[in-house]
Amino acid sequence: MNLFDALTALLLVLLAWRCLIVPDLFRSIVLFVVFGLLLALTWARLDAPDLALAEAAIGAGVLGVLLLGTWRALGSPRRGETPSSSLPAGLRVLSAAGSAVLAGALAYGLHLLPGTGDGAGTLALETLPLPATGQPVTAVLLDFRSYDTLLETAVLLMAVVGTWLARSPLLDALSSEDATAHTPVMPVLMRLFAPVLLVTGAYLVWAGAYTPGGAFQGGAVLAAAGVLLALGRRLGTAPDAGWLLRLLLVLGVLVFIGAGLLLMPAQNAFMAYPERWAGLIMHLVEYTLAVSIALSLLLLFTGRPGLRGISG
Amino acid sequence: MIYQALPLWVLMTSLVAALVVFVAGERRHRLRITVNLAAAVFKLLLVAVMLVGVLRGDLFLVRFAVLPGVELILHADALTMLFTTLSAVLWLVTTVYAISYLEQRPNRARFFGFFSLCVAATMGIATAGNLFTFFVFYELLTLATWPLVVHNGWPKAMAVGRLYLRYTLGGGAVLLLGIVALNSLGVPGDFLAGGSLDGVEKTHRAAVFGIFLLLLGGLGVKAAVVPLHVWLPSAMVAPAPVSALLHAVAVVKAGAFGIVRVVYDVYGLEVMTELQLGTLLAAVASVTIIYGSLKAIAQTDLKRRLAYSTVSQVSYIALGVGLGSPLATVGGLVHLVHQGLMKITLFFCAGNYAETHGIHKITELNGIGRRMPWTTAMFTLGAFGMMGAPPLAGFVSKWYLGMGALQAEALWVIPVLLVSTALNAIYFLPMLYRAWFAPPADREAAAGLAEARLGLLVPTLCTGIAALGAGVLAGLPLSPLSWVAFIVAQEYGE
Amino acid sequence: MTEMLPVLAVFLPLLAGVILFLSGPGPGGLWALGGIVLSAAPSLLLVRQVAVMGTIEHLMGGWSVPLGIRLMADGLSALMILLTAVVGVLVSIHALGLFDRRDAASRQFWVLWPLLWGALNALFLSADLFNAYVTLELVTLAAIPLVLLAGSARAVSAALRYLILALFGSMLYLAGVALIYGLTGVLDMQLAGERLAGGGWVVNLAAALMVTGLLVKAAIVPFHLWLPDAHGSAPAPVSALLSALVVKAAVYLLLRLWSGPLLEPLSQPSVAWLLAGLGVAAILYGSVQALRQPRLKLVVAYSTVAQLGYMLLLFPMAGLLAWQGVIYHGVAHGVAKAALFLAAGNILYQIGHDRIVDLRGSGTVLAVSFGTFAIAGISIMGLPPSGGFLGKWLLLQATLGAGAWWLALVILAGGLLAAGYVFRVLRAAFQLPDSDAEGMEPPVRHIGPLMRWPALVLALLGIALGFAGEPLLALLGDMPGGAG
Amino acid sequence: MMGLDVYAIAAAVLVGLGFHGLITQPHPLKRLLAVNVVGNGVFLALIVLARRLPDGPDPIPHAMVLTGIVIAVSATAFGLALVRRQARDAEERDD
Amino acid sequence: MTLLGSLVIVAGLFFYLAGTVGMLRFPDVYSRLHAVTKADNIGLGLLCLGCALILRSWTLAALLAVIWLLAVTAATVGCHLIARNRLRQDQGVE
Repeated sequence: MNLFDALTALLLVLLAWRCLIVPDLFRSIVLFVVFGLLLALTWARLDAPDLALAEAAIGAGVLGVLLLGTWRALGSPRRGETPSSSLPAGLRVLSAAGSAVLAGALAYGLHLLPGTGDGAGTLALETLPLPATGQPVTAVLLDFRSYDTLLETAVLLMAVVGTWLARSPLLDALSSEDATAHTPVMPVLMRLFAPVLLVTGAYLVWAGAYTPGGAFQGGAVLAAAGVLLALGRRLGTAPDAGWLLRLLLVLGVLVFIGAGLLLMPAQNAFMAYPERWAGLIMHLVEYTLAVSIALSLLLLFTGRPGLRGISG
Repeated sequence: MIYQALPLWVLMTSLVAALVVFVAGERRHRLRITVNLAAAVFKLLLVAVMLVGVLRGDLFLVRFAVLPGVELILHADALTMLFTTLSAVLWLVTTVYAISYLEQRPNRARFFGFFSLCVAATMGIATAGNLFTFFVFYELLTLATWPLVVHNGWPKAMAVGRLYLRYTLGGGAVLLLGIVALNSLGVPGDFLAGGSLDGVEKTHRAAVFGIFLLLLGGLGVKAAVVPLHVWLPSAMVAPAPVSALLHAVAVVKAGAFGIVRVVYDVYGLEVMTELQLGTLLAAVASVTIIYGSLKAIAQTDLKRRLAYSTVSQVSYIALGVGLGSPLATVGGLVHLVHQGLMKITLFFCAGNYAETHGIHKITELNGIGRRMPWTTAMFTLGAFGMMGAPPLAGFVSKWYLGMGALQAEALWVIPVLLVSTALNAIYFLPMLYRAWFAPPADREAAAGLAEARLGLLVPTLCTGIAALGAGVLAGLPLSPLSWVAFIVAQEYGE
Repeated sequence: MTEMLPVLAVFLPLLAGVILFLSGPGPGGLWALGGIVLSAAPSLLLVRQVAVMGTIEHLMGGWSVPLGIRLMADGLSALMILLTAVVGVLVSIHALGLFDRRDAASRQFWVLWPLLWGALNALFLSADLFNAYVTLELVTLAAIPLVLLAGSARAVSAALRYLILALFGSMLYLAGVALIYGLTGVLDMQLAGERLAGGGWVVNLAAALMVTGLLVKAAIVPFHLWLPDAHGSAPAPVSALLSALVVKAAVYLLLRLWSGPLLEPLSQPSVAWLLAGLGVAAILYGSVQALRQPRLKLVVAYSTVAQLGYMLLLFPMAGLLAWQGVIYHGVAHGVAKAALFLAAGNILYQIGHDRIVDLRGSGTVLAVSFGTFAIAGISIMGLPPSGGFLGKWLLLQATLGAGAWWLALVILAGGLLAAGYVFRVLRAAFQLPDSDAEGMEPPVRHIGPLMRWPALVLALLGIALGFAGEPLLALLGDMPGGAG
Repeated sequence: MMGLDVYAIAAAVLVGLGFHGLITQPHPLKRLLAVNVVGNGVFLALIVLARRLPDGPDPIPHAMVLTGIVIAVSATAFGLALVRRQARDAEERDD
Repeated sequence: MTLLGSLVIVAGLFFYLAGTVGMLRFPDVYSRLHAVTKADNIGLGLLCLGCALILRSWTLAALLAVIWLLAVTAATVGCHLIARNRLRQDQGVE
């Protein structure tokens, strides 16, 4: 029984339980972010480096900023104590019992599962050298099950359009009276961190083909750079998205579908890339995807369709 | 092929008429009247052609597969022609009556649209070739009649509409259950001369019995059999042409016609007698006859009394069919036509009284004979016919029913007939006495002749004379009686 | 070429959505119309192909099954794609009248709707458990922003509750998929089905999780709380799409799982009767609630909750008749419910409110809308000659064949209750305005032909379905792999 | 391999906790967190399953989890936008 | 080398412990901030040093150094912002 694993698992559960139980909203958000970071650590421990990166960048990073931003934008009356549950005590006990049974059943189920050797996983590992990318997860994402990845980018696009329709921009709510506006330190931080973030993001995207990384993780880091610039007043929002921004937003999906459809007659199957250019196409798709994801996550944060640079 | 699909064209004429009327909209009266009348006349012609065809024995059949193993079938046999001719003739007469009755009333396009839709449904019921098609048009009739019952829009009409729906849709659901149950026993439900159960009753004795009860329940609602008749008297709140054509002819007869179809063309006579269903049907019919007449006596409103009279008269048909002997069947089936003609005359007269002098209560009938002689003459004719006074139509059907009862050794039916005739007299004669001999209540009533306007009077006269003719000239080849004899000959295969 | 059709049916609508997103506030309806045609064409071609050639399969990315994802267009998916295409085109025409492309918010309808269309086609074609999760999520996330188009505070809180519950449903479904992947190591439905043949405790747990997740997303009674508000407060064409297609997608997936991998766990008598019990509860509860709603759109929304209950009656009567009955009822309900919502939307648009009590006397003024409502109501009530009736007929035959008498009574009772709430609305059309009201105040806004006629066409289609039983059931073919 | 089961149990407990949280917490933001906890629980379960292959972690569940995370984040971001909008509407309604 | 490395790591842990204790015990925000940032930064530094010693590869050492640098700057800026915000709240500038 490895102490580290037991401790992490216990801490995870404790954090999640506190996050859901504690009445104060701000405290539960902070707990949730810490829970996300610890989860990223757990995944690194469970030999899933890609996911650790993704969870840290997207789950804890972007989501953390969004949660804190939303909490900030909720306005004073709503922020403090969240009303304790209105359910009668009996129902709470019932739901507690129900969830306990669910958890127990799931745990016992997972425990029972035999490790099947002949599943799709082993098949994927065996056919690894075939697709251009060495990294197994990226291979699955961009080649074997690239259909899922494509649909997923469409989900991101829908979320962005949905956020526009919700018409509740986050950035504007934080603008004026925020403490960060007037401190000299912010420009220093931005000048130092923004380029570092951009470089790391680009590296992650490029490295995705061979080492853990890829479009999503890289995109998230790039988005983080964008959020930093937005908070530092270098990046403002605009009422309507210019055509360039819209093009970049959908670039990933367009290239993905385009590559699939145009090459379909040749290979008689959707998204089956011919041998010679497979590597090239995948890289192209990955880069455009990263750009689209970065912009989408940024727009999910700002909440308004347009973006404009603010000088000085 | 066109000739063979004649039943479909008969149905389509009124359907198309309905669509044209709906589309034409409220303002174009001239167009609506011409379309209605033209459709009615054209349908009459088609029915005549079909009549001749059936007489010659031509085959009229249209099949359309709706589901694997389930078909919409329209065909025309002798029984169909009986109901189709009755409806076609009376639709023409009632359309003329309705056009003048609704002179200035609002929503006339809506009225005539649903009116012709009702007739289309009735035609469908008449020409249906199997239980499935019958049920399709049976429910369509409910949907088409509801708007007519609530046509006036008064809160009272709405309440009646709700009652009407509850009964008819409930009945429809029970009927559907019966049909599907029959279907699941492997009986497709086609209308074949000797019945299409072909031996199923041997294996599933109880189920077949139970299914008959379901079918009877479903059809009984529209045939106004006793426990299910409540909607009919209250439906009198509808305008006169509606209560005339629909509640005296189309809707009520659809139920009775359904019972006839089920008894003869689905179950067949042997099964009916073997499972004692015949006597059950006859018993229920008798109860309704007596109950209907008793309730009629207690009514003060003219149309409600006529409604209860309808409740009891329709059960004569069920009684005739229930007895199962050839003569009783003749009596029952011919009463379908005779009752239709007589009852529509009475309702037309009631409509005339209400429209010209606003008479609704029976007490207000005093001395109306002097002021509206023709209408009251027709009323008297109809009344005597209903009572079964020879040589009128009512007598012919009751005579055959009596003979049929003797033939089927169901002696208990004779006293039922006599008692009901007596009860008829009890509720009809006082009305006649008031109309002719009682002095008019207020002074201005004695001013002189104030007959209903021509548009209302002429149709009443036509139906009155037709009722008279059906009785007196029963012997002629194309009279309802001889046609029914032709049907019975086919059914019993003599 | 036929190999490409499933892919085109998914990606052309998505492409249309993306192009409309790119085109920005530019030209008016023409682009939108182009988008609709671009989306409808492949769907119809695919349906024709399936009718001719039977099941079509396509291995995405050229990889064989356990590794890659398989798209499969069999009878059931072809029927659902046909339903989506038909309802989609007519609702789009109606939306052309309502959402003009200049206004920023309603322009997004023309982005989200083709994406939703593509997502629906993707879901109907998917034969892979995880891919079904992604497409289901895609459908939900395209539908929720559409609810927002109305922009009212009610719509926002309804959308939020819808989102939270839909997310929860998806997570449960994913938990089930995880367990199945743990057991079998494959995600393809057919392969998983073969490897799950042994059954056992874990399969039951996985089935329970997946089914619960789908029941939440399909708003079956215990989890229906989000539906009435979401469908009630959304604009008319959106609620038509939601009720006719989106909610049915979750039930479709349930049927697909039942006839595929989860056949054994779900056909155990106890589970089958539990699901049927939920269906009965949905029918009765939804209808009773529909009878009590003050607003027209809520009546129609609760009617959806009720009508979806019918689709759960399949499980205890596993047979070809029940299968055909449930699916035919689903298709007929889709068409008729879309017509009902469009008609209700027209009424609301014209006289500014949809309180049933105050509809009195508006019959003459809104003749076409009430006419559409009546015709569509016939199919919802399951009265002949409508598609709903054929569905009810097949279901009744199935229940009586299986000897489940009380289930037949429930179906009939459902029909009568439906008659209750349909005629409750129609009564307003025939009733005279009460004497003191100074006659019907003139309609607030006049609706153009674009908004008026698609609803009527959909209603008439509901009736036409009453006659088109033979070809459609031939297209559906027999029950895939079930105990039929 | 006992360490493995600890995470499996943790995953199951997370799903249970999230489920309980979703039912009892009325505040939409807390409910969004609860759903995310359920999601993370399921993802953890998937990752635990991925380690059962003899030669190296199984990439399929990893891809599933990555897709799941992106979907969860975009849905939650949209949910948070709705929460903000709902709060703003409530504020406008109050004053 | 590994012995030396683990010793350094233990020292680092000690600093973390001090930082945490400080955060819990100190009365007001500023002192707590002070404790956390100072102690943890040094703790992290020692940790990175220890790992570099154990892993004995220059590239990793450089990477760890960069990580340490970034972490320190982030911590200081964060601490500055929180302190400033707290100060503005105390002076009612809000």
